[in-house]
Amino acid sequence: MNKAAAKKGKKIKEIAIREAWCKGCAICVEVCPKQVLVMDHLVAKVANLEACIVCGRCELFCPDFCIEVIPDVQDNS
Amino acid sequence: MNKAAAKKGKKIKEIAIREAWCKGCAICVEVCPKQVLVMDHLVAKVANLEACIVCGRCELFCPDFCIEVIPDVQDNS
Amino acid sequence: MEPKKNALFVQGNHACFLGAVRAGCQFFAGYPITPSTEIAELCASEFPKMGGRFIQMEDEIAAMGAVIGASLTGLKSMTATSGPGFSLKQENIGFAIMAEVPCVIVDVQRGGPSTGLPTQSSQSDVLQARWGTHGDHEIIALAPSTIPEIYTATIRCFNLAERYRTPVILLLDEIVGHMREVLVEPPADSIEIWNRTRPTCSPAEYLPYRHTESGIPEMADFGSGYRYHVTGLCHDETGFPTNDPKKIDRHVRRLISKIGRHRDEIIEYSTRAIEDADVVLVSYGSSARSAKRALDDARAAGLKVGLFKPMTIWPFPEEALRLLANRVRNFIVCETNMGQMKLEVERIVGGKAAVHLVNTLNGEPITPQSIVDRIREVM
Amino acid sequence: MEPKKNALFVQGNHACFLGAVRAGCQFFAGYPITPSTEIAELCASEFPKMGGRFIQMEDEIAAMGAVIGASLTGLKSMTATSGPGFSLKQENIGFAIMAEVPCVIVDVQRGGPSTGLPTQSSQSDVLQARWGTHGDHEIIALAPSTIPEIYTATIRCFNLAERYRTPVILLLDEIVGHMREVLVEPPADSIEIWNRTRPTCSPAEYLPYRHTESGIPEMADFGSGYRYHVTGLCHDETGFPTNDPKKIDRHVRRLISKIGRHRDEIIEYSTRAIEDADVVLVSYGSSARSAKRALDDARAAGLKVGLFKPMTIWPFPEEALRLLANRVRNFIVCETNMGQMKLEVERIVGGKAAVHLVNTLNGEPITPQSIVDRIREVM
Amino acid sequence: MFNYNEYLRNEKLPHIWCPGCGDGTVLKAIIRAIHNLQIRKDDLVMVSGIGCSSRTPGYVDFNTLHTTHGRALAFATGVKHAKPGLKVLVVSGDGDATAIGGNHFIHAARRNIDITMILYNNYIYGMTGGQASPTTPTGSFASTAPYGNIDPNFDICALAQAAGASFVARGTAYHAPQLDRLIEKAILNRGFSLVEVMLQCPIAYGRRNRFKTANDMLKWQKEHAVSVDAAAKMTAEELEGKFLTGVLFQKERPEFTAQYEHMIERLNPHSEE
Amino acid sequence: MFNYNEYLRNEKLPHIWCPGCGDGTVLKAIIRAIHNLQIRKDDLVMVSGIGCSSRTPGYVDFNTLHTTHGRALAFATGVKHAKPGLKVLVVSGDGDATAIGGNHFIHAARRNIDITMILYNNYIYGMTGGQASPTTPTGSFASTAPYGNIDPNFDICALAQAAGASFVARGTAYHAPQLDRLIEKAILNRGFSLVEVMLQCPIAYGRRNRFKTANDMLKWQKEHAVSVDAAAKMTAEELEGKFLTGVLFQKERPEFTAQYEHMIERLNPHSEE
Amino acid sequence: MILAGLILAEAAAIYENKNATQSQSYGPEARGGASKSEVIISDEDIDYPKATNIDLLLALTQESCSKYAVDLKENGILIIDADHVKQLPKGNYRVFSLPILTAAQDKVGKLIVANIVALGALVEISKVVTSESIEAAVLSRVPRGTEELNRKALTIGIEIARAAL
Amino acid sequence: MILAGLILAEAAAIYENKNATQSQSYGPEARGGASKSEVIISDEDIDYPKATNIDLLLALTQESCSKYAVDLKENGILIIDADHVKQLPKGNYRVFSLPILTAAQDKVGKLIVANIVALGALVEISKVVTSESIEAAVLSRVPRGTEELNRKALTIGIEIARAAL
Ligand SMILES: Cc1ncc(C[n+]2csc(CCOP(=O)(O)OP(=O)(O)O)c2C)c(N)n1
Ligand SMILES: Cc1ncc(C[n+]2csc(CCOP(=O)(O)OP(=O)(O)O)c2C)c(N)n1
Ligand code: SF4
Ligand code: SF4
Ligand code: SF4
Ligand code: SF4
Ligand code: SF4
Ligand code: SF4
Ligand SMILES: [Mg+2]
Ligand SMILES: [Mg+2]
Repeated sequence: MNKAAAKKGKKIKEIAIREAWCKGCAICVEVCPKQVLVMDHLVAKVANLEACIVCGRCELFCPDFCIEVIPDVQDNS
Repeated sequence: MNKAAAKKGKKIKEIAIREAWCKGCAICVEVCPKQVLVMDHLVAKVANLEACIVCGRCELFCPDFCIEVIPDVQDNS
Repeated sequence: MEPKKNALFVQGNHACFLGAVRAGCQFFAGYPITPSTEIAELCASEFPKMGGRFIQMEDEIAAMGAVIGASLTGLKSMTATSGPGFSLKQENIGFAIMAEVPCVIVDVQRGGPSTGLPTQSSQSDVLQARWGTHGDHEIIALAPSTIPEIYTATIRCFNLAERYRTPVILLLDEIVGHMREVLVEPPADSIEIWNRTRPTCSPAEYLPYRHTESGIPEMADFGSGYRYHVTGLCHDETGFPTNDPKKIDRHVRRLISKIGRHRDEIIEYSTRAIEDADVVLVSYGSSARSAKRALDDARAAGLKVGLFKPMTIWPFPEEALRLLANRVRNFIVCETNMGQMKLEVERIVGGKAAVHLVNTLNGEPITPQSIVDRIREVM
Repeated sequence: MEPKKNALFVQGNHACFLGAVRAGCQFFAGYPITPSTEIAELCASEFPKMGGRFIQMEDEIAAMGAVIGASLTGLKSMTATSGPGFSLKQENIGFAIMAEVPCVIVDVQRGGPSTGLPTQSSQSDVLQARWGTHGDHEIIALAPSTIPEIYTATIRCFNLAERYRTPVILLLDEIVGHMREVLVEPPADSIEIWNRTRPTCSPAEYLPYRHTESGIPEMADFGSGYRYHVTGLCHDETGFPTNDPKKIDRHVRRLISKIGRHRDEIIEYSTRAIEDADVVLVSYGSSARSAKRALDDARAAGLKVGLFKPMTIWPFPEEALRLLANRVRNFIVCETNMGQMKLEVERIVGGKAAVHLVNTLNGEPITPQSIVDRIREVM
Repeated sequence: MFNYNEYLRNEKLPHIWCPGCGDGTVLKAIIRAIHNLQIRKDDLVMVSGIGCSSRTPGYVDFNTLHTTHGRALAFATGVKHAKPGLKVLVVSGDGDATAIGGNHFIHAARRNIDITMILYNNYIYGMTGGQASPTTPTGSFASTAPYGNIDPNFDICALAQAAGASFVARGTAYHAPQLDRLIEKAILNRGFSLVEVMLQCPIAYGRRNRFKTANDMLKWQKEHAVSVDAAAKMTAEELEGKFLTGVLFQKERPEFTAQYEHMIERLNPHSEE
Repeated sequence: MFNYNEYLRNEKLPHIWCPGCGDGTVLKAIIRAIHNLQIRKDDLVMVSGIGCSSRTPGYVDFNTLHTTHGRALAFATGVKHAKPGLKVLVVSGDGDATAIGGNHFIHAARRNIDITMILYNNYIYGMTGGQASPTTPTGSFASTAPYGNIDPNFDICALAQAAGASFVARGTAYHAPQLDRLIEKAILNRGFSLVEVMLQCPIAYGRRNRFKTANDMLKWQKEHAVSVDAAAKMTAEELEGKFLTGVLFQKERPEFTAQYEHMIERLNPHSEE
Repeated sequence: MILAGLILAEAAAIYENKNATQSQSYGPEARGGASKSEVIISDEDIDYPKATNIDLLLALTQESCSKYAVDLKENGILIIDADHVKQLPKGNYRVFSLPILTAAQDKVGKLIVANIVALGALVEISKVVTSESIEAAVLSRVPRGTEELNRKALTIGIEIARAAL
Repeated sequence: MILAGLILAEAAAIYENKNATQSQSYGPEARGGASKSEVIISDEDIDYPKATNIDLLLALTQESCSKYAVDLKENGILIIDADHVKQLPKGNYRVFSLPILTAAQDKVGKLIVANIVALGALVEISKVVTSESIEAAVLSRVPRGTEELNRKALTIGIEIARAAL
């Protein structure tokens, strides 16, 4: 999915967090414009998936390759 | 003798050339504004002392510490 | 609670720093490298409080250069590094040898070659310490095993550097550099401090590289009125370069013999239980700890084992070991390298006894058990 | 006038260049230093005509780095220097050893330590060549004596580097580097050229530091489809760093044993008149010229003298010399240093014979007469 | 949204960097740039020295070379000169590149050899635990500057430009979204290209300098970075204490390996026949 | 007219420099500057590396230190830091200072340590017989650039300034009469000061580059040097191919050893009692 | 945990005149934190500085517990954090599972003093040094101004250990 | 003079199949010029590359004559420049004082070919190689375009030597 698509109000399907690699830095929590993520026992967790605007910032900023933003791709895309 | 004095039209007494150290580069010959010096068998020589204006260039430029410009110092100086 | 008097519980690197201060060191230039960095960090924080000077240079080459420059002004100076940095310093160490500038270089050894094992231990720079710089030269190097020994050996490095106008190498290793033990600093007046001999003649008479009786010329501080020339080129007694083969010969031979002639004063070693020993362990630095433990275990099991432990590894206590070889049939060199000192021991023993090796190459210390096993094998 | 066929009258440094070209060298990175500079100058002028690449780097450290980088792309690569530069290259030589990158380092020795005698000769980097870099390692070093030998030895350095994936050192000295003699280049097909073994497996299967039977892993060129990792840290067969003591041990031991196991193929030496010799001269490089002349003079005077001349000085032809020591009572090592190789000879001879030294330390070659004098003394 | 896996040596992850360390963020930007430029993995050589940042090559599936401290550019010069068809990327830390490696840095720039250098500037020696580097700000704390650093620090970009680099840019970890574009431009420039990235080392630098978290450090980056465009409209006073980001300098200049090829052609005029 | 003898080690003369070499001219300017500033010979330390120019200290009656190639500034830093009361002068060649010694050069400049550096730029490695240096002009000939140098060359003054030097000046051997004044100013500046002197090496450089005599090379200097003042009135076109002379840059900045002393005072506030 | 090991060894060496050494293992370089701190306390000379057959292991994370438990001797003491170490290593040990981190956070109020809480517990269980010695050692090592906090942490540690004994 | 020595040795080695070596001594570094060129020509193997008991010394300056004459053997040949070497060394030598530099300047027209003039004289006096060999060797070493000049220099050298024989 390219950036343009992301901007076109795509819907989120999943924020996949690879917990085993997460080092708990909380950067993703800070950069998310919609407070979708929270820290829970030193690991990032999705708290409010609905609010996600698929901006991709959490994925982009996570230094540990833990987050994958998976948009809800329509069949006709 | 300081530079100011040199400029005051001082007269030359001697251009002392330490021949043993002269390497024959001919720089002194070139920088002398009055053609006082010449090369002779790969060594600098004074050819025309009278023309000297005591400008000090030959001494200043000789890379080999061979030349000493000795002005004719009046007793009352 | 009454704490033990004057007792400090410190790392080997810290003991090295304390020894340097005690010896009168006032200048440190370095470049960080594991596992030596604590020495630099201590100098950075403590020197300014004591009027000493610390500087972190752009690399190890520069650090070595700065140390030499500082020593020429009269300050006792040191640097500390580990293998990769020690390699880089070699050219300037050679300069210090040639120009006879006292200074101390600490090499806290880690696994090599190359970047190797930055946080693990080894003793694999032992022959580099001897031969790392190009050209003929002698060197003094010490290899202590305990925290108190590190303290004393550091002082001794400065003393030897000053007395012999030469760089001296303190070879630690990651184990003794990083482990902590109790150090009780001895009272100040119990420690002898040697200083370089400064000229007493007039500046006009001063010959900075004079062939004195002892072989060691007097050394003037830059800025003290004795203007002289220092160069890494072969030079004569005046310090100026020469191409005269006779003068060169005399100069190089003096440089080499000034150490050789004073071996007795320089060399230090200790022995344990060698009187009746059938097998003698030869070990130094952290490995000597394993060897001592193995010795005690072996003795407890009734095996007649002794320990020969050089403190000065260069020059090696050659005479003493050779004497021992007249009687002892088996030597076991214990060291965490491929057998570098074993080569020297073989040479000295000269076929009179068998020389064995117990070693590790992977950053781990030698276990006392592996030494005991080997003792049983050779007995 | 019919000139001698294919005969060139060239300097040793020139012969080294020609040998390198013959061996297939295509990359030179260096930094000028007397008395090695002619090698760089020849590469600068000739390589571009032959598609090879020359670069003058900012210093010797960089030159050594560039040589390793170039070799990783598959080009046979070399550098040339003298003592001070050789000291500076040591850290990166260690990298080449650790990462197993073939390359050739020429050290044209001059007087040391430090800047020493830039335009005069010595053999005082012999032990530095062996132990100059930190950490445990083996090394291969050759020390030819004549211009034709330099040519052949240079080719052999490349061959050994390629076959054993290791840096190889060519130790020349100012005398053989700068003197001129006739060199007759042998026909191309008479010279064996060895190339590194490249992988034949698929990239997915490739293990760049595989423990092969020979001990030498296959080496892929950067950019050839085999993407792998090269590091100076201790690593496992995949090339990635490891802290596993077992893997480290295996790796370091392989690095060391890959040379040791192939000593027979690596070692080269020659002898002259040793069959009935009472005294055997041990000499190499330019000093071996003096030794040979002394031998002939001594034989002419009826003295039973032989010569043992290692071409590979590291590893030293230990077995051969030890055998000889069973019979010969006196060895005289002839070298222009303080007796560096003498130490090794003493170790090998192991007390079975006396080991003497004839040397110079002032940049001058050893006179044959001084050797003959010594022969008479020991006989 | 972006598939990094294709470029990663996944079995080597998680990486050794500390929680919140910016090194991972830069690595991601590099991967995106390479992906966007569609460079073949086989054609790319990534070279580094020693340091936390210099561990980067271990994680990416290229030809990777982890050299000695400070010498990455020297090795890289050998690689590039020997096989000019390869793309050569150097990753380095502030200490690696400008302390021990400073000489190779200015000389690679002088030669204008076609190498792209990504310089991870975290103002500290991370790997060895927090000693001052040539970029540690004056007054900051480090283990070898326990009373505040008295050394002035380099303006690395200015240095590169003065030495001869043909492309000089600066980014930050906070500006990660723009970082891939900067790196792309650097790679596209034929010559020596520098991208200095200001990034957070929360452990060795942050803890000593009153930054409680990585996020605090990212915030600092945000507040102190000014893009060249924005800077053009600001006064010197307003710019006091800030640093510029974006492409700071670009100038076409002959590239070293190309010049060498020309020389070869000049000397062998008929080599094509 | 000027008594150099007082400062010379006369028994070491004649010096080893070739006929017409500019090194002697620079040495004379240094002596005049020191004389004019009335610096005590005991208080001055002159440090050099290796090269023809680096032989300078052997001829002068100061505390003199002839170090290893490229490392003069490192040794000098030790001298100055250990005994800040000493005046420290470094003399160095273009190769010594900017090839192998480039790193120490930029770091001494960065620290702004109070050292005056006189850099003899003869565009070549003189001592080793004429190899290209980082200042050999592109296209010029050298023994390692037999087909014309393809390397670009450093603008040393620009580099020093970018690295942090607080005083940067350039002179020439031809402008010997002005050289002492430049050196005086450099010495008076408290901080790292550079005087680059463009000078002739008729043997290793001149012979290869169509300069028949030292005088031809002096003439070249005369024709290509433009003083900063004159340059201010010239167009970019007119300045093409010329180089500037005079004080190119000067800015007051904290000096390293002074900063260290302040730190010591700060930590030992009552040390005077 | 390096600090805790250091303080323990110091308590023995300086305040009880025993022989003690402390050493540590690092990761790939000297950064963040060393991974293991080893303390040997003995009445005899300590030559070999590595602990081989260890009497007591304190592990606050699962990783360190799994990695180092192999060196613990039969019937040795294993002190673990109750919340972070869930999986017990195989072997015959005297296990003390204590809420060390939680106690540090909740009862002392600062997570970073967990190591001092652990130290209190360790001393209480092992009696390797007296509580007076350990307190003196702690107070001599912690930053000025944090003495009270650390004293409290030590006490809490002793308490939670007592509760488990 | 290095070039002259080199050419001489080459003439012997390449054109006459003799054994020959050439070596040189330098000043403090490799700059300007080396100060001494040594040639050994022999029918046997040449091992020791330094000339000790020399047969012939060619010295164009007073300095080199004074410095190196000590190594000349009894009755050895000493060829000197008539204008530049005024002071003869003590010893029993066959001295040839020839106007080499003047001849180069006046008769050939270029001072820089003085070494080739000297070479011609040397060969003529010593007969160490044939005049054909030396000519071939000279022509193979000198820059293209200067062949005639050098041939002439050689001839002049031979002539001035003949005049002195
Ligand atoms: C020759 C040498 N000297 C010193 C070191 C130790 N060392 C390793 S990394 C490093 C500094 C790392 O700092 P930087 O380059 O800024 O990288 P960072 O860790 O901050 O990313 C040092 C000094 C070494 N490995 N080799
Ligand atoms: C480590 C080392 N590398 C190389 C050399 C050889 N070397 C001596 S002087 C010199 C270059 C001199 O050039 P420059 O600094 O410009 O001085 P110049 O002779 O031109 O005055 C070189 C490469 C050396 N002495 N040491
Ligand atoms: S994609 Fe954007 S909105 Fe969604 S969780 Fe990530 S940062 Fe938040
Ligand atoms: S940014 Fe990554 S590592 Fe950091 S908390 Fe979020 S998921 Fe974990
Ligand atoms: S002082 Fe001036 S005029 Fe007199 S000789 Fe010298 S240069 Fe010529
Ligand atoms: S300038 Fe000096 S060295 Fe040159 S010719 Fe004149 S006197 Fe002689
Ligand atoms: S020490 Fe700093 S730079 Fe290194 S990994 Fe940790 S946070 Fe990153
Ligand atoms: S080689 Fe050049 S720089 Fe060196 S002394 Fe001769 S002319 Fe001067
Ligand atoms: Mg950093
Ligand atoms: Mg120069």
